[in-house]
Amino acid sequence: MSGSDVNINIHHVTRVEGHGNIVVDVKNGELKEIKLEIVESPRFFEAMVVGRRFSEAVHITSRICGICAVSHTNASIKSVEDALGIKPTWQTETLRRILAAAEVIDSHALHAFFLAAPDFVRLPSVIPLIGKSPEIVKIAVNMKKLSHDICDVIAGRHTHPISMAVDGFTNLVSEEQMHDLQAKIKQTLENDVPKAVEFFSKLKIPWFERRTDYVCLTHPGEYAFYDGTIKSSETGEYRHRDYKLKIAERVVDHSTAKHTYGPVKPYMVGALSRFNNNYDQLTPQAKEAAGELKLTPQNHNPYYITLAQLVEIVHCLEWSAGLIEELLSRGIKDEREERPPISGWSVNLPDVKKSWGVGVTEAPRGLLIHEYRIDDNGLIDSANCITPTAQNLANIESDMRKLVPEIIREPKDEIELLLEMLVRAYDPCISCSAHILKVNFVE
Amino acid sequence: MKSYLVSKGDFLELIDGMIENGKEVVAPVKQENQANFKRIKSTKDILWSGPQTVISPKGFVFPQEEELIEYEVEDGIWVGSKVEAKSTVLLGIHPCDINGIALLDKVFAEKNLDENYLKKRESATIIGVECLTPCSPESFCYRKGSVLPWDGFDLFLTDVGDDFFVEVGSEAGKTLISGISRKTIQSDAKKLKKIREKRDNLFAKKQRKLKPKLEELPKLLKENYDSPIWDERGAKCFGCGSCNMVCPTCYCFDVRDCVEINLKKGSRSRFWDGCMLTDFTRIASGEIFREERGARLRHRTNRKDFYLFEKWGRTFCTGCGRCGKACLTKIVDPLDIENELYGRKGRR
Amino acid sequence: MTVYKPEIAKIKKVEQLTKTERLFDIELLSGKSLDHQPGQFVEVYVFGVGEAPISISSEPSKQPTFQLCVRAVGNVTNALHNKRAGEKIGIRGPYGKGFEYEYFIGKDILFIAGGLGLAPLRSFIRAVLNSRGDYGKVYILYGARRPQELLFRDELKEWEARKDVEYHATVDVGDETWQGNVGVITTLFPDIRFDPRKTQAIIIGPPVMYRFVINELKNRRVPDENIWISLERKMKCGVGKCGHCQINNVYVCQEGPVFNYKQIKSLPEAI
Amino acid sequence: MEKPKVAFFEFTCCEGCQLTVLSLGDKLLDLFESVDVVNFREASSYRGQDYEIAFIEGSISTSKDIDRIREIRKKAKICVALGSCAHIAGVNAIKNFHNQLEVKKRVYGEKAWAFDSILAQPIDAVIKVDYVIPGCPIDKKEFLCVAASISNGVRPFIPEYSVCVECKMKGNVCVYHKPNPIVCMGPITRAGCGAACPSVGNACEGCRGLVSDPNLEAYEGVLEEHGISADDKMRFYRMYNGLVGGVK
Ligand SMILES: Cc1cc2nc3c(=O)[nH]c(=O)nc-3n(C[C@H](O)[C@H](O)[C@H](O)COP(=O)(O)OP(=O)(O)OC[C@H]3O[C@@H](n4cnc5c(N)ncnc54)[C@H](O)[C@@H]3O)c2cc1C
Ligand code: SF4
Ligand code: SF4
Ligand code: SF4
Repeated sequence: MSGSDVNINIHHVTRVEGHGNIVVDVKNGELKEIKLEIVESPRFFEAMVVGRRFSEAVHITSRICGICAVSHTNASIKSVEDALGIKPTWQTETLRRILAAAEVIDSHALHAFFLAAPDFVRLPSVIPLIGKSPEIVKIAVNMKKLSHDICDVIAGRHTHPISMAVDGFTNLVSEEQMHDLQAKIKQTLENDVPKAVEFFSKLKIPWFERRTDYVCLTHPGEYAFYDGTIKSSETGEYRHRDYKLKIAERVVDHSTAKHTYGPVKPYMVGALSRFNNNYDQLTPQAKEAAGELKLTPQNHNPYYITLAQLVEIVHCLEWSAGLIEELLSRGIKDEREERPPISGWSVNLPDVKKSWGVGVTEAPRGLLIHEYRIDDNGLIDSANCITPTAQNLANIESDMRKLVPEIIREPKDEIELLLEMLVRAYDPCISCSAHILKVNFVE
Repeated sequence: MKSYLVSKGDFLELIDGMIENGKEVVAPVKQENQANFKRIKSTKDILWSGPQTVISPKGFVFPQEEELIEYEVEDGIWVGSKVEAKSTVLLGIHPCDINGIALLDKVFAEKNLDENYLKKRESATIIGVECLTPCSPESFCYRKGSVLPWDGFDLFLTDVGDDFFVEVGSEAGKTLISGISRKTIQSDAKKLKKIREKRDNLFAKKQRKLKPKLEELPKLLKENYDSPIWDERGAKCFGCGSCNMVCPTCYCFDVRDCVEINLKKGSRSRFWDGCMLTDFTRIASGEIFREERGARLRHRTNRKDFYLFEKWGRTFCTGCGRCGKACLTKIVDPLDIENELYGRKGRR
Repeated sequence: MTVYKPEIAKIKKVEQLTKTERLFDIELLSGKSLDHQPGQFVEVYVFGVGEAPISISSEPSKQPTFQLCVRAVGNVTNALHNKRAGEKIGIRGPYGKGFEYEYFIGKDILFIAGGLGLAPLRSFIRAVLNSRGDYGKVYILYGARRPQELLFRDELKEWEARKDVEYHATVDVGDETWQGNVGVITTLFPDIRFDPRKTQAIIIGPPVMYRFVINELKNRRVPDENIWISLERKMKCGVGKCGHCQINNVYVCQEGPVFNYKQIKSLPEAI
Repeated sequence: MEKPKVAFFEFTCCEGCQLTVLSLGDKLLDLFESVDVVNFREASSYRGQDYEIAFIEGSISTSKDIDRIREIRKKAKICVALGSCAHIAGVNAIKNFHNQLEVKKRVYGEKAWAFDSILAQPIDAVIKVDYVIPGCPIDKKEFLCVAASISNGVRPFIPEYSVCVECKMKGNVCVYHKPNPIVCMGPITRAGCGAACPSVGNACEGCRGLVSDPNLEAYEGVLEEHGISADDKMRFYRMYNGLVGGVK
């Protein structure tokens, strides 16, 4: 029906991290305005780390986000190590990879089961879902518990990991603990994964397509989460230190989160980008799950992000089981005496020269970049941090711009639901994105 | 009691066999640059000498947190006392800690029997080991007459080369080694005596001296009740309680309830507490009976070497030195305090 | 059954005495009598909340019921105030040393109670009044902050009316209804005459009260061994283990709460 | 017995404390069964306005926050500060010690003026807070105990003693005593976390706030002894305890 007016204002989108509003204004059938307002209070992390010693940034920037704290920690540490020219040991990096995998499992399980799934069965939250599909909720609880167990053992806890430090860990895991974790992971793969895949394969996913630029890390040896070079499906690969040539941040009026643009246009990061770009490197069981979910590479429907997350859960389970296997076969060593981890408040810190570094990693929601400049006293004199949700915001708005005309004939609450579901599909971590750091570097 | 000789190999084999059969064996193992008591998988893990454990083994008979009662309140009320004890071997326990446990034995068996402690204690087999070198610069067990156990062990081992010289402290201990032991003869006793003489000399040389006589400590502390030393040292005290937690003879506890979120089930547990902590004596009206940290330090010291010493006829500080190490502001060490009091007094 | 397990008891009756104090009639489900001495206390357990030491307010008896007078000040005591007749609580005890009343037989007794101190003292007062003939002269001095805060008002009237008891009360702050003495408890002393050597003075009240009252008694030449007090300390176990109630070398829950002044005079931490 | 009605709200923070609640595992299901969660934006679209207990996460850091939290206080019988940000302003307060305009400019450049931001404050700077669950993030076990106590009508137990107590109970080697020592705020920080950080070899950074009577003078003596400069010391305090009285 052309000529209609639609006015949508969804205040504080629920079941996402942080505060965001969706505003749609259609006058006489013509789209006047569409935006995703980010109203989260700004937090100024980039400014907060200025004047801090390089080793202290980790525990501050971890507090950017409660859900992807491991990823922020990894990015922060990697940025410092990049600046200082430190190459951590294989054991350290393997443990970090396992933690990254655990975080993906936790975050995706939270999103797919607790936050997104209720939409598909038209429930307001996971609480009534407990009564309706107790088994599914239980699976999510198990998966979350598993990933928390992994993080507890390796890093002390999941939200704001403790023992991860520059060049190592301040604690030492035992082989017994790792054996236990491995057994639990295998159980989950065996018992929970098939049921979860079956549940999601039956959900009806809204149909909508918009091809965009898919951006993520890529690594020759693995489906990249922890490390790699940045890959754009449209413009190719580039080194982490060159990110600024490709990504531009822009402050927009309606958002306390800055928007980012690729060299040409908005782009997407996160599970679907990784899936599209790195499909070949998924583990066998993950590929199998993708098959069952009818998810094939070069998928352009953002509502499918949730399914790509499920595939990644399976991948991360299998991947981390493999990593633990390798860790155990090499034997776990106490490396702390020889290579003392540089924790924030170490009494003896190494001398540092003026330097800069960039740390990139894949958070559950996509590419995460930390960049620090360190002065001659070892103090940080500027920082930049680009979170995945910030990178997705412009892309979400582009999706909405294409979607609204397609569904304009639907009843208003259906439009609202589809828009909310679209935003939720990106699993935006708004608390994260509002902590965006500096635009201009002090050059 | 009698003494025996057991070859080290036989003894370790015996223990490993017990572990294999599922017996819980706890012993000191290395933990970074110190040590701790842990359940071991093999006697290879045991740290026979070397750095001292951070805390004493008292937690195995008097746990950090222990449920005393549990209850349910669904249609009617049900309360049950909870006494858990699992048969455990505490192996490689140093004399200072054996003596610590021996003191706790007295306290918990006094008048109102504390079955939670006593049952755990009965289920524990204590196999001590003699220290032939001081375990830390802070320890002063020799000065407290605590280089040998007073009581409270089942077996006590001394390394005499290829064998352990084993003193038997209980029937259970005797039975344990009955298959592998042989009676000692005079030359063995002589050998032991020599080793101990050497040990005494070494400890006398290495450990800090206690200037007042051991048996005069109660009197010294009594006379110095109002000494300024308490406030001087108290000014530097955090009231952090580390000194209480690490001590083998501190046994004060708090009791708290914990209910499940559904409010139907709950339990009441005890937790280690310490007289150095601010709220230790605070009552509902807000009054704190030992408000000054100096007064708390005095109370702690007096408990060790005055009140309980007088009451039980034995020092309640076995000289393990843990509190002196744990205290970051270096004020709590009883030997230090007593020497300072002694120096200020009389010999002025 | 360990020393830490409470016996289940039932609240039979609850009576509001003042704004903050309630009197509970309690009966052990086992039907046994508590068999206590005046001055002893029990550990009262409110399920899911915790325990508090509370003095037994009723006189010793062979009956299964006893009374506790409780002021609501914190978690346990507030929770107790929320309980109604018929509800169940836990009881451990009786604990501590109370007054051995054989010792007091034939002697003159001067009871001095401040505020909530009357709760434990009442147990002894009632025991004495029940066999009044066994004792010499009996004096009761009682002080509260305000008239509304006086406990057991009906009983106070009885005591006042009795010829064989010399009863005096005072409040710190009076009001229009109050016709008695106004002032702290020591202001009652000039009114009474007693023979210091024959009189046993028994004081229970807030910690601050002890020093002044003992001073007054000393002025009247009451020997130390004729003075008795009951001390309050934080308690967690009631059985001489947890360490909280220790005053120098003395565990209040074991050697107290009732002490002879001579015994604790030498304890710097006592008063 | 009627189930208590519970709501969760967040102000400036990382929402890690609410996530900790969502990560309670089996206990989460018990919680949902035992209380009536009427408002939990992070987990539910339902937004009930009728609640008794409000768990409030995050600091006050914009002028709009002030009005919003006052509204919450009006509706709730009991307000609980959830986590460091609400309790002591958490890491948010780090920015308080920078030049405020500079801070905004660093992040938002020329458009800095458009962003509403005031000094970060703990919520008790604006409303009366009944109870606090300290920590960054909160401890799961402690949250459950406190939640149970509150629904039981009991003042929850939050330790008054220091982190050293729990650290020692665990038998940890003190980080000051390690071959590569780390300075630790344990002796003056309120316990309840089970000494989470020192137990995995790192420093206590004071996220639970200081004990009620911290001996700062003695503490600074220890820092000095370990060669910690005055600047280092201030940064250390200003991880979490920059706003605490007595810290100079
Ligand atoms: C021997 C003795 C007799 C007592 N008799 C009475 C009485 O008859 N009536 C009465 O109303 N009160 C009496 N009290 C005081 C009463 O025990 C406290 O008011 C009560 O413990 C406060 O507990 P709560 O849980 O309500 O307060 P909270 O402040 O929540 O206290 C927590 C816990 O600390 C301990 N504690 C706190 N204050 C005290 C205290 N004053 N004494 C001992 N332990 C404390 C208790 O274990 C208590 O459960 C007596 C105390 C003692 C030692
Ligand atoms: S007081 Fe100190 S030295 Fe003595 S036994 Fe206790 S911890 Fe050891
Ligand atoms: S004496 Fe030392 S260890 Fe003991 S409480 Fe005081 S500061 Fe802590
Ligand atoms: S590591 Fe920290 S918390 Fe633990 S004992 Fe040492 S100072 Fe205390």
